[in-house]
Amino acid sequence: MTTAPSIPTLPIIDSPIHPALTNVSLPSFVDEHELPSREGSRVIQFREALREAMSEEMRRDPRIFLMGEEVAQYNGAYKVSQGMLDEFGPQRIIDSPISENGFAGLGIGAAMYGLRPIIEFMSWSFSLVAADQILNNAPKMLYMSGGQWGCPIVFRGNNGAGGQLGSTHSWCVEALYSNVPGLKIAIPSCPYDAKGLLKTAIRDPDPVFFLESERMLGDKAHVPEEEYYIPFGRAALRREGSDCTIVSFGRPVNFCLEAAAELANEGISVDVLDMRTVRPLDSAAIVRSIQKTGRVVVVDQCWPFASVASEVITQVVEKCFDYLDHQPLRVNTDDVPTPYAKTLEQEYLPHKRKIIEAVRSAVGKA
Amino acid sequence: MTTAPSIPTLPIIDSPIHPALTNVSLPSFVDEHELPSREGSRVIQFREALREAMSEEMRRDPRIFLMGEEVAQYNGAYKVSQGMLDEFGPQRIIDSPISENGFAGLGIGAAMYGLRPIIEFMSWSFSLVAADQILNNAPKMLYMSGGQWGCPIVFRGNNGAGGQLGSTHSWCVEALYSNVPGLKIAIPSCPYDAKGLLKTAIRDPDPVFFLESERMLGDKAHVPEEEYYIPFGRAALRREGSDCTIVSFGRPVNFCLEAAAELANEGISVDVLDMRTVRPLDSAAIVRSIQKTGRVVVVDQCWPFASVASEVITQVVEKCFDYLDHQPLRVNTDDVPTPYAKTLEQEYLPHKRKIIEAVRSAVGKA
Amino acid sequence: MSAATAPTMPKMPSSETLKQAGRVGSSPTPSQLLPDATLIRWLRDMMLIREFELRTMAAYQQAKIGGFCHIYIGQEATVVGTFAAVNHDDPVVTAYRDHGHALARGMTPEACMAEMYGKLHGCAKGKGGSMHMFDRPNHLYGGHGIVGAQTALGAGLAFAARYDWEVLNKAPGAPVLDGSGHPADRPRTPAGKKVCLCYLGDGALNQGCFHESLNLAGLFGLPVIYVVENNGYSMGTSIERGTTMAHNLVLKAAGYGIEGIEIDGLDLLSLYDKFKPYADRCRENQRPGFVDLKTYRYQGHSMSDPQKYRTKEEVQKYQERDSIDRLAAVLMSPKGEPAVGGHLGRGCLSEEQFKDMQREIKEEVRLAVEFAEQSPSPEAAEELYTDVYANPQPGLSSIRDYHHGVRNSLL
Amino acid sequence: MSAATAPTMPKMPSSETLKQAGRVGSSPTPSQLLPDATLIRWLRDMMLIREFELRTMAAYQQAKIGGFCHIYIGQEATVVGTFAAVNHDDPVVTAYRDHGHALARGMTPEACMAEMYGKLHGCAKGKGGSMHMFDRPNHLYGGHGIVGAQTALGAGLAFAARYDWEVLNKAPGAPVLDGSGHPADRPRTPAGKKVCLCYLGDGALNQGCFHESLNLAGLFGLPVIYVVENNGYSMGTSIERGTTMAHNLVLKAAGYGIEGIEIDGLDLLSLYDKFKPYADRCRENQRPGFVDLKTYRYQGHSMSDPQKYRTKEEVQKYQERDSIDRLAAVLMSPKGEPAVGGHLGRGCLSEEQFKDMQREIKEEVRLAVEFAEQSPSPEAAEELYTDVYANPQPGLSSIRDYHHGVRNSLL
Ligand SMILES: Cc1ncc(C[n+]2csc(CCOP(=O)(O)OP(=O)(O)O)c2C)c(N)n1
Ligand SMILES: Cc1ncc(C[n+]2csc(CCOP(=O)(O)OP(=O)(O)O)c2C)c(N)n1
Ligand SMILES: [Mg+2]
Ligand SMILES: [Mg+2]
Repeated sequence: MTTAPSIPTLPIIDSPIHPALTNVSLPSFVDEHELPSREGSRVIQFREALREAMSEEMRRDPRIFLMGEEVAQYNGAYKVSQGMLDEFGPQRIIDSPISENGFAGLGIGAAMYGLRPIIEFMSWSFSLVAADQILNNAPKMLYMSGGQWGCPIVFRGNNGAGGQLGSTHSWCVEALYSNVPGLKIAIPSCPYDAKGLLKTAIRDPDPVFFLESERMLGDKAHVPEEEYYIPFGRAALRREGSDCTIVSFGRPVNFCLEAAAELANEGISVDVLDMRTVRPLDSAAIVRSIQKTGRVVVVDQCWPFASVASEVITQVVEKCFDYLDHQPLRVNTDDVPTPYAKTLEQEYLPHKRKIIEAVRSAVGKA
Repeated sequence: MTTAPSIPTLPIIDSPIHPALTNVSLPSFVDEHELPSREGSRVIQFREALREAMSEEMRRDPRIFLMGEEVAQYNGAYKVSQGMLDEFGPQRIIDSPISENGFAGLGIGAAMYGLRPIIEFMSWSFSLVAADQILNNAPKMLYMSGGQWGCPIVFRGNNGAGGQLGSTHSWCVEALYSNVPGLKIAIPSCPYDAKGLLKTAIRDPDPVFFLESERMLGDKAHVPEEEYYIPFGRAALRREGSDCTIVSFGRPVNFCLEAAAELANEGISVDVLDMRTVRPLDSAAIVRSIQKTGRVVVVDQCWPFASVASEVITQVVEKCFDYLDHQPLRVNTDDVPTPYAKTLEQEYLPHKRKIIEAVRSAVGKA
Repeated sequence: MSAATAPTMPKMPSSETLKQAGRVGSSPTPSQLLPDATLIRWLRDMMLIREFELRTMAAYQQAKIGGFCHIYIGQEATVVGTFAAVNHDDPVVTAYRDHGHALARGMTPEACMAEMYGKLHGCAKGKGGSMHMFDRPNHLYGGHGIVGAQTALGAGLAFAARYDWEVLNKAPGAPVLDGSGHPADRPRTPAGKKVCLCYLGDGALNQGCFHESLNLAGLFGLPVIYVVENNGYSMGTSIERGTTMAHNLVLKAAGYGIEGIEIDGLDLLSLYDKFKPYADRCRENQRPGFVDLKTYRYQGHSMSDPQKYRTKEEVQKYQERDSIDRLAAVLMSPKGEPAVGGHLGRGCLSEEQFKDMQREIKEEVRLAVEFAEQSPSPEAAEELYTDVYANPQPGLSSIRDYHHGVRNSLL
Repeated sequence: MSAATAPTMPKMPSSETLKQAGRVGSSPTPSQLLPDATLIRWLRDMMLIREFELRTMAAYQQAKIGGFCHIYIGQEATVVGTFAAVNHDDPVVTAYRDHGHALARGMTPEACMAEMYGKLHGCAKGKGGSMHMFDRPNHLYGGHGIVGAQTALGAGLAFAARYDWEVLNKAPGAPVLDGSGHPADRPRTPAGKKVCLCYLGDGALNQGCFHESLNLAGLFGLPVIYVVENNGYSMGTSIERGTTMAHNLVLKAAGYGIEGIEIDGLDLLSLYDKFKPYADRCRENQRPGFVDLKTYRYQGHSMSDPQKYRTKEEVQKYQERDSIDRLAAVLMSPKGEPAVGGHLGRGCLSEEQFKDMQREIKEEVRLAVEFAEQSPSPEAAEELYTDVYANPQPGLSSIRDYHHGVRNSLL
């Protein structure tokens, strides 16, 4: 009892997996060109792609459960989880009351204990009542516990204007939440990526915020039969060009592609980079593209002030200032609460015309 | 009953005060050089300056009340409201239970009805549980109601690392909250400004988030006897120089001034701009300074990703790209949850050494 | 809907049952003391809401109305009966299922319909939409979209009303509170005791905000009555599946020292008879209240709900107790005779008059739709950057300066 | 503190009073069935916490410890008595007043003190601090700084434990849950029924999160017991000033269908006697519980509290019922004789032995302080960017890449 305390030296952790996170099996990732083809005839909806991702992973790992409002008996407010109650039963597909802070925290506690929760927010707009749990607990548990407990959890749901839902229901949370270290944010723009990214999110041992869009749930595209995982932090080059780089993520990527097609008619060719995850952010891909084009327009569906667009532009000037032939530009939603009226809401979004005008001005053809 | 509906044309509002906001009397503002002197012998603490601001306004306007945890009988967890219960009584200085979402919402409802609430968060770290009320209701009420109801309310409290409080208690909320249109954010760096800005905040008919710092509450400086109001959206030039512009706000302004003093010894002279409010942001002042210096370092006590620093840099490249002789740089806190250990926390902050290094590298003397 | 045709008379209880229930022969209930005209106006209010909602559904199906749209049909008695028990200047706040509240409070069907059309003459100039009906002249502090969020606002409205009465009355030169929509320079007359009505759905019972609000209300003595419009479902979740102690909700209020009551929300007269003295007590004692008001919605949760979680029979069961039919029956039954629900007939409304009223309302709502159709859309140049700040200042946005736009037609 | 000297014997009740109270002569209570050694260990645990806290206060006053620091002295019986009623692998989570929980769960005083010193051998490598004591091998899922936030985590731990028992037991090849800190490849043995203890202060009763958690627990049948460490104050606010129905808190739980109990938290033996069967029932039935555990803190809220909100006399009144003194008295009273609190004396501890124990503990804590002094500070290069992500990836930050740092000494 009276011997002087002995202070051992502690080894540096060298394994790729943190010792706090046993039972984690990261999928093995392949390069973009080795992924199964995006072309094909197995055309399904975005919501089905999400469902397949969850169901495949749930079949693999009994620790995974899905909880949220109306996910079970109602088959999902937006039918994302349709049929999952039938397959997995009420112990794994669980309807919750309207208590986002409570069930988000429940998920975090369950993740600490060793489960792999998927928590659905009917809309990320409703995640504000759960902000403390998702921002103070999930992303900080590993740090606060000195590496003892991580938080392998996926929060997912609709993000962004859903179509005349008014200002309380149209949040784009990435501008707010991406500021916080400890979490990862994925935001797919098409069914193929939705599936591949969600499967990766579920496997990842860190908390992942997965941002979908009500406006894309019905979008259809080929999704391959075979299993695939899309790694985080790798942007996809959706279209190639040489005059300007367009950087976007989530739903607006589709507006960018429309804009790019029209700009091509004017003789302006653009790179369209789909970031797919905003945290991690594949700034290397942005830099590569700007080294070619010298110009960049960032398209973001959040309000502008301190948004991901601001961050992208800041990283651009930090990382390739000398390659810039024109000041970086951004297109956000208008800087006002989301209006209900159709006329106002349409103008409010970062729509095609705004993107075209920004690119024209970047290439000096405004 | 059966006459065809007549659709009147509506006049455009032309008064400077919105018709929804009767009973508002904005103070009249003077230019910076007309404000009472910053020099003098009436030396008081930062917390006293805050208290004077509240008390003076409460004497003027019986609609103002102060609510928060421990603000009354305990005289404030940090003694900001010391003595106010004695002067104003328990109907206007009100202790609340630990229900931030509830009493923030209570304040918003009371503001709609016509009162002028000051809601104290013991720390802005605890505002996350109230995020829905303060972000979905306060800043959007005027818009959602089509101009019928504004929300004249001040939320105030400690922001940022308070000294080994760990990661749940050390939030800098400006990075998150400044994204949201409809609110204003003031963040003083010294007692003089604290008083003048808080009085303006209380008079303003819009919701104001007022960010103080536990680490500054004991700071002392001269605060003049006579009444004064500091307008929002006007930066103060705290130190003049020619080699580089430093932009900051809140507590780190003081680190910047220390760094500037040391840099002067190296022959590097800098402008130190104290923004005082981040929304509105006095980008005109930043542009003016950069037109002189050609270089800028932004110092911000939030995490870097999508922070106010990102926004400032983005606005800089939007507004004076061609004046830049060097890429804009930023100094934030480290991109990790706030650590408890003193050694780690000190390194974590945007401290003097980091600022000096950034300025050196901006002026090419790294 | 059943009220679209003249109501069939529901079966009468025997006068024996009635006497046992204390309805006949005992001292008159509050509603019995009211003039016929008042009851006829209640009936009209309920019929107006129903007709309005039918038109809303039609317009939604024609894609004239967008977003989420929550229909009030079935719950009309709730709002008409509770409003009748308070004064017009008592503040009211509610959730997103708010068309009934707007109309019953006095918003014109024009302003309400135009709002849903997203038009400039809507109550919020088309910026709020179906879920966010605000009406300052009628003291309606909004429909609110985030489940439970309005419960804290309700506490705040009650706080302010009490503060007005308790503090400002005694403060020399205190201004008239502007929540009323009156000009600032109106001379101050002493404020009286008010009571705030704050409505919420049964699903909102499970939001933390509501509990914090109950505790604040109980602690501070806030005159706010939380009226749970308990229609048995939150979306597809029956109350038993989402809420503990669903059979005894007043117990939840008891935990905050609030004495709650249960009320049958399908019978307007008995609703009023129970609610009126309760509301009076809350006002008089400046204390909070909690009402488990049992009602039912005939339509789906919103316009896109397939309603697989309940049977047609269940809906029908409630429709057979339809509140409009019941009140109409009482008004049309011979005066003094026992009528449906144990009420005494009023004999003050003929079938003719009832049909006239129906026709009138139909026309009124048709005109509202026409008005909404013809009202201009808000223009982005004028309206997008307006009403964001009451005091716009340079530097608030990097995109554009904010400004004041078109005057709200309600103000 | 009173336990620093040998306890004076409190006044004995007459055996008549005791018989009436049913303590003497009736069937043995759970604690009466326990061996002397167990009760001596309980006493030792409480004494260790108290001594540790005295040293913590001293270190704080010397500015060796920073931040907020909440002292547990006075509440020792709470944690020792409730832990004794559950198994070591039942998950536990609490608030920021957590030193007692850490020690009673089995964390070494070294790791606990080093954490407060912000040192690398602290339980969280100095990253968590006083308010955030985590101990995975001892199933302590953290102290948590945000009032009420841990109550949802408690629901989640209970959910997971029940899921383990109910779902994973039946899933072929299901992995061992790693919350236990055991290696992943340990063969799975069937999980049994667990119960989670989730502690909260009386001030946390008013956080919405707690109510959402109670409803979820009641609805889903989660085996979590919410233990309210009701010390009568949240900072300077007495429970009556902040919480409605302060005199009948179990009513709050009743609103969620949870049958709560009140327990006197200053008498460890009767605390255990009441809590043990209650906890067993919650485990067996896989149902939530709620305990209004009345206790008292002798020190201020945190180290910086001037305590003007209560009188010295009030503190003294509680110190006279000190839980350490009381248990020591029972253990030292002649075997079988009525002792303090109506318990039967054990006659198993001499004054000599008691003093030895005191000396031993003093030395143990002194060594812990020495250990903390000597443990290295975490270095920014190795620790600042570590433990942020379990799976660090490029591009997560613009400043620097994250990496894995120094191994936590508890793992
Ligand atoms: C915080 C929050 N979570 C979820 C939703 C989505 N939502 C809208 S209405 C609703 C059901 C509410 O039911 P109830 O409170 O009973 O009201 P009712 O629709 O029956 O009138 C849900 C889940 C929301 N608007 N806000
Ligand atoms: C959400 C939140 N609000 C405020 C605080 C500040 N705070 C810390 S402890 C405390 C008092 C809590 O009292 P109680 O729950 O009774 O616990 P005790 O300190 O008595 O153990 C307060 C207000 C906080 N940590 N979190
Ligand atoms: Mg409902
Ligand atoms: Mg307490």
